[in-house]
Amino acid sequence: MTQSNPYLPLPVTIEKITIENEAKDLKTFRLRFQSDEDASSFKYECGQFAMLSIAGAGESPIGIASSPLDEGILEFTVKRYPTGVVTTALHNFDEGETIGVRGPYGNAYPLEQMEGSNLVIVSGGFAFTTLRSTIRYLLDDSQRSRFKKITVIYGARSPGELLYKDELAEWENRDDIEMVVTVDKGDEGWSGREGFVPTVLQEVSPSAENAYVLVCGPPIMLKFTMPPLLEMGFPPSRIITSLERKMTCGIGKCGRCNVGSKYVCKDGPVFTYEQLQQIPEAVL
Amino acid sequence: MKRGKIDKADLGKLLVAVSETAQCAGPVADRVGVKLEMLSADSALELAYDNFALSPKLWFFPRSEVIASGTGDALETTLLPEGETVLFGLRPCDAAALELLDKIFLDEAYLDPYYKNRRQNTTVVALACNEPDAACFCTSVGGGPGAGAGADVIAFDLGDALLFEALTDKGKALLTQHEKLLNAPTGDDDAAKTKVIADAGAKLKPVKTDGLADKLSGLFDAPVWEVIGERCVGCGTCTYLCPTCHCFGIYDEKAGEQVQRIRTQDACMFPQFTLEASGHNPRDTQGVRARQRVMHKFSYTVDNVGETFCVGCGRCVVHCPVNIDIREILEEVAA
Amino acid sequence: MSQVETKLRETIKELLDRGEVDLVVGHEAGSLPLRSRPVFIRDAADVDRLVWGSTCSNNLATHLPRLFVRPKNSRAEYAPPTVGIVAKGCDARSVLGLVKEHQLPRDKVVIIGVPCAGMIDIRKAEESLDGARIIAAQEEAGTFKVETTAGEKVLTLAEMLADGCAECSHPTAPEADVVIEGDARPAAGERYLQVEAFEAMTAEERWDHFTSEISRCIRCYACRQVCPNCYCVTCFADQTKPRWIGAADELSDLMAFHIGRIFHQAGRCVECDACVRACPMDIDLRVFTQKLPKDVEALYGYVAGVSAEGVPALLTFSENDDQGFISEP
Amino acid sequence: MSEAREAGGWEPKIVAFLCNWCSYAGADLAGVSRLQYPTNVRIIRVPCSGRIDPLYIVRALQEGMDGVLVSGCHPGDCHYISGNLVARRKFALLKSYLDYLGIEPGRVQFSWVSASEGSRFAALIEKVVEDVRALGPATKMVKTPVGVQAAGAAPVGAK
Repeated sequence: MTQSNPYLPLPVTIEKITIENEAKDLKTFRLRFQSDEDASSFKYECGQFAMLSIAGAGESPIGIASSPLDEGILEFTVKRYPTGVVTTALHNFDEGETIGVRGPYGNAYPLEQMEGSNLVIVSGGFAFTTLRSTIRYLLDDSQRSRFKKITVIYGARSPGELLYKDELAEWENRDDIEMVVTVDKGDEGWSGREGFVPTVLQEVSPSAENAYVLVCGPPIMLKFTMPPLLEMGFPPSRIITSLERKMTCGIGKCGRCNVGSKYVCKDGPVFTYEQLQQIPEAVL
Repeated sequence: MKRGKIDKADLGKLLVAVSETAQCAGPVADRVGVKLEMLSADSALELAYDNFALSPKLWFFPRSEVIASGTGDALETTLLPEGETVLFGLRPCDAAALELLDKIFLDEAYLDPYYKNRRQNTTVVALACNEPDAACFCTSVGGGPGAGAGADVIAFDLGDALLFEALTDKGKALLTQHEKLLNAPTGDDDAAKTKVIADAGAKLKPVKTDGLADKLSGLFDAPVWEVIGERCVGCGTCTYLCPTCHCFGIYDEKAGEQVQRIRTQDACMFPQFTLEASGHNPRDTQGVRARQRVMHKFSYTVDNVGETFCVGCGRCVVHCPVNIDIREILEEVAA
Repeated sequence: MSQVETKLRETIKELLDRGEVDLVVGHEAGSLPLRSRPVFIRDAADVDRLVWGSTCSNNLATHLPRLFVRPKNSRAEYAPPTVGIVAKGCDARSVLGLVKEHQLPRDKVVIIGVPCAGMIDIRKAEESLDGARIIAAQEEAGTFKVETTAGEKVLTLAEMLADGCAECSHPTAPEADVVIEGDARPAAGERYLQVEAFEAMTAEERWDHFTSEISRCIRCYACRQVCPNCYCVTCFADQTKPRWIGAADELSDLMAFHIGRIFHQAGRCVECDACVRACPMDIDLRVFTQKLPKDVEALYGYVAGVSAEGVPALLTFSENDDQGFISEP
Repeated sequence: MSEAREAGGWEPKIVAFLCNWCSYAGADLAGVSRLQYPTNVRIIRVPCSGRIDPLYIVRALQEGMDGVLVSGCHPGDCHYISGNLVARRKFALLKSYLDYLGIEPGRVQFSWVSASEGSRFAALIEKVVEDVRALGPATKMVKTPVGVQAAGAAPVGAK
């Protein structure tokens, strides 16, 4: 009896593993689909996530870090937690080995709706992944002209914890994107900005006019980022963020990611601040 | 055939006949209470029972089920079991719960093949209630002792005989298949049926639930949740016995190269349910977990699929170790 | 209302009025006949909610440790509350055990000892009614007037007495701070009769019983959650690295869970039978839990929870401990 | 072992948890002294017999071990002074408890072997293997192997 099984992962090969930070607990995995059919069936947009599957360990929901324009591959930046069964197992994998992916799941950043606007991207920590996907996409020649000014404010705890260092350097050299990279605390080699993301955001104070802001970060950062954004004049409907919850199925059944009457996996993870204000359990 | 009657003395014969073409489960006495069990030739049927200790949802959504398996890193769909099953003796509340679960697992966007397979291959014969339990409140949540939602056939206990009424095509087919064993019901039978159901209904104490969903949405931060949470011990009794609770987890079991991915029942009452690997837990007190259970059943599902996910079976009321009574919570909220 | 109940309410009212306790954990009438449930009284005006009788079977000590958890994210100075607990012998023994294990500050707990006549086992009440259902019940001095679907009936405490209470060694609270006088049942002379009967069975019979009982387990963990001794932040059954208890509905894993849980109570179990009452599947847990306290007492002369002093049996040793079980080649 | 396998007969599988300081050294001595003892035992070295969590033993039975042996230093000789003495209480209770549940007493055994007792170790293994052999393959507590469970084999509502 054949029937489509939404719980079944597609096999992918680990093509490249990049260690992102000094603590070596953040790695970016570039995965290639093993069949063209799978590659073309997996159509995703910026902001969506997928379930990474390791047979014998389990599954974990991870935001997609690659751009939808990166053909045939998927990238995920995964933090290993000591208590995380799947993330630990994944970090023990080598290039060339096979894991599974199912998805894409969830909604995406509303890029269509944002066309013709200025974009402000605010992010902290390793929540930057889906925004990296977005930036890669926006900076593509086929897309850049659809949007006006792009400002990125991205922070990490320390210089060593910044993700995608090569790309950050590349973007900083471009004149069609303003990059503001900050760290909570610098070290000897750091000549850049220091300060928490909400503070730096206030210093940079991007204009809210004809602008959307995409915010993604740890709960504590979100909590302190919303008031300054509102003060700068961003309407809640134009503050777009991404929620994180424990997830098991990714398809709105298992109940774990339920916030109010929404399921983060299905109705989210992307919500406007206006939407979140209607969900008491999700109030930042 | 749409309706038929059988003497209780001949019920065994009927179920044996059913077992010839399908596996057939029915109520059987156990050391503790009555359970729904696959019938064999020597099973002792027992028709006097409040309800099964466990909800028959577990036939469709088992406590644990292999959803993918394989060797090495490749996982494949597990073969779905085939063959017809007839479940006899579900109480109307439990049958109604199946219709609610359909809204989750048969959702077009992501159809659950395992649930669908079971649902397709199973004919549900409900048995109307003559003697509801003190904790029952089906009539307050849209059901009733003789309600047929979710069932293919409903049977009424008329004392010496059972009256069957088919409610779906699947039900009609079942009655037609066994029509030789069934008699035509009379007008007296109809009167008797109406009476037993009315009598049963009269024994149920109504719970006030007017405007519940609306009121609940305004009570998210109400102190009532922490009051419940203080008493709640955080076990999974209420959710595991509930015929509509359907939250689950997925875990892998591995031995050598053999891997099974297993879906297991899970419960929002456990702190681990929402605990993230980072250590962050968005629901970090028993009070907010208790709130989730009530909100999910009486508010969120109303928003999402237009249904209250409670059928009034009373299992959680009876078995809560600290006697947290959902009826009291609803009345307090609706007041 | 019984005299003990009146006295209990008066005493607690005084304790609250005088500010000697911030709250009291007691029992109130339940929503179902023959049931009571825990209640948290903070206001002297609420003391009339308190009840006392042979339906007050919950072990209230389970609720105490949580009351002392420092609120999260609160930078304000934290002052632990003083908590009164209406305590049968078993509740008090659990409190003393928790104190010994540093889970409760003894000086912040006021043990209000109540004279326990033993608790009823609702299942016995139901069984005695030949299928009739209980609609309402009223307790009066050791008897219960029970209104059933088959008319009114009088049941006695003696005929409904829970097995655990029949074998209770400490019906009154040890080391109580406040004592409500009244008639408690005497300490049982013969104990562990069920365990002895089980021991007398053959190994195959014992294994069959263990198998058939445990196979009913639905993993709701009610037995663990109601147990005052089960306060681990992460239970071994919930650990993911390693995962001790497999995810599948597998009898072996269910057994491993129950052996693990019960064994963790060695030298700690106060025989309150909270787990037995909580099990929604009526698993015969008592026969499996009581073996350990019996052995611990027989081998090491230790009885859990009778005092806040002393070292628990499994945290110490004697040079002369029995080692007849050691295999000699 | 390979001979037995070739013969196709069942051979007991036994896991032995040995403390690092005495029993493991005793096993080592047995080997160095070329003492013959059955090869049915798989040794897991632990720092002290006090390190043994009863769950290890339960888990070994779940995983299909036909026998479990735990051995540490003789009372009084523990490298950590009293690890084995505290463990002795735990072991006495566990042994009694597993017996109480109906698990054959010979399956789970405890003993003391010092670093100088190579011959005692060999004899102990001999005894444990013989005891377990007499009991036959373990059936109680053994987990259904992954992959054997039928797809979706689920009980009806109430089991």
